[in-house]
Amino acid sequence: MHDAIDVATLLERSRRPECGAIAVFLGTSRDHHEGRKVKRLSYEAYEPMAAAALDALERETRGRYPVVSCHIVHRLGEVPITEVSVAIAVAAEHRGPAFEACRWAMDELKRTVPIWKKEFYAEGGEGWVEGTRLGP
Amino acid sequence: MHDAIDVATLLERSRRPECGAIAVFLGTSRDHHEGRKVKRLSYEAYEPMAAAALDALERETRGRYPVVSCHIVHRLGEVPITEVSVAIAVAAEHRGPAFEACRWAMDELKRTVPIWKKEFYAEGGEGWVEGTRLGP
Amino acid sequence: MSDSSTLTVTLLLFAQARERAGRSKLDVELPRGSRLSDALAAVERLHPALAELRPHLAVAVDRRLVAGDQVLEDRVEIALLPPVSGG
Amino acid sequence: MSDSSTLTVTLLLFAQARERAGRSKLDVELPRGSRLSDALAAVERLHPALAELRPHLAVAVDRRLVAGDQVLEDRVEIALLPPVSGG
Repeated sequence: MHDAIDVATLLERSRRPECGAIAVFLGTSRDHHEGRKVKRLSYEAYEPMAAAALDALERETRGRYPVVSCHIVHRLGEVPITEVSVAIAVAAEHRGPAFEACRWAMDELKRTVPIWKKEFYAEGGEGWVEGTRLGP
Repeated sequence: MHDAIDVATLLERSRRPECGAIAVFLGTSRDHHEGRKVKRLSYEAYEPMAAAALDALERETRGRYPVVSCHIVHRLGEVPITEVSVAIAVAAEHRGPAFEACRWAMDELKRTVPIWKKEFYAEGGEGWVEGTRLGP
Repeated sequence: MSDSSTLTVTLLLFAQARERAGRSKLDVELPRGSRLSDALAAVERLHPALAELRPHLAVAVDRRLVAGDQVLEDRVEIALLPPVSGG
Repeated sequence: MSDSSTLTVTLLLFAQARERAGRSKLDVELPRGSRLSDALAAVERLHPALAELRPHLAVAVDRRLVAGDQVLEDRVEIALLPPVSGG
């Protein structure tokens, strides 16, 4: 989870003869947040629990929507500005469910996976991004 | 428009320091349609008008949603099963507008761009996919 | 070249329209003052199989969709556009 | 190794919790029969800066989120999880 995300491979794995649609979300490191200039971003995780939560989220997405595949990858450690921190690819017969499932998975990821983002500000200082309390 | 779509370059062009989200849609050639097995797919266009319509759609998407970039590419001629016939990438500060704009652009493309899809069936025969009448 | 009493328009046919006519392009010479509907009637006389498709077609003149029955300029390009199905 | 009258649990601290404690991991020895709340109280005695964070933390035992105040087994792994912000 500490290397750059290989988006090309993620897309290759999502191409299926029975599918007409692949919806993809890429989260990228942004140079600002709530009015402050961000010079770098870093992610920390409870790695085994995060990996299990991502696997569970892939399965739950496939169970909840009429989609054929869902692949999710999250990068950890420093993610330079413009690089991809998270990638979700959902393949389906039709585009409606692909889009819906992809968006749902991303919202859910932010709510349920033990990963934390820290920002380092251009003017100095740093802060953990305000997040969501995990619920059992 | 007749070569394989270079998705990697499309994604590269969508990475921007001020953006935290890239929503991508890939349409892929599917091996069935309305219960019939499809062995090949081919696209035809009124090329100069289609190119202008895709440019206009990119601009309109940027005007209608708070997004930074919208890139759309459509492939013509034969598109083998599992290969990408259309790609849309939308970059934005936030994921909500990126998803919404990407989906809107795809729906709009199917309604407004003079491109036609023909299916060749495994059991023999061929047919133009039922489409939408263009409106002025 | 058309003389001063006629004009020539190019018709472009796509998808089903192209297949029904068995061609993708033709030039039609019409009396000056002719309208779009005259050009469409002329192409249907040459290719009667197009008539059935007519209610489903959109028409572009010089790459712009048109709704009314405009008077034609010399040398315009008229495209017959069946229902679209890109994506 | 803990003798038969005690048990040892491992606490894992992440993000703000890790920074406030100045460490990512510690072992705590507790009397047998101790509950989760006893382990949390023990780590807060060692690292008082954690107390303020407590209402915002979720807690996992052996990588499973827990809500109640369960009795602890020997050698479980307790993770203190601040509000998450992946993506």
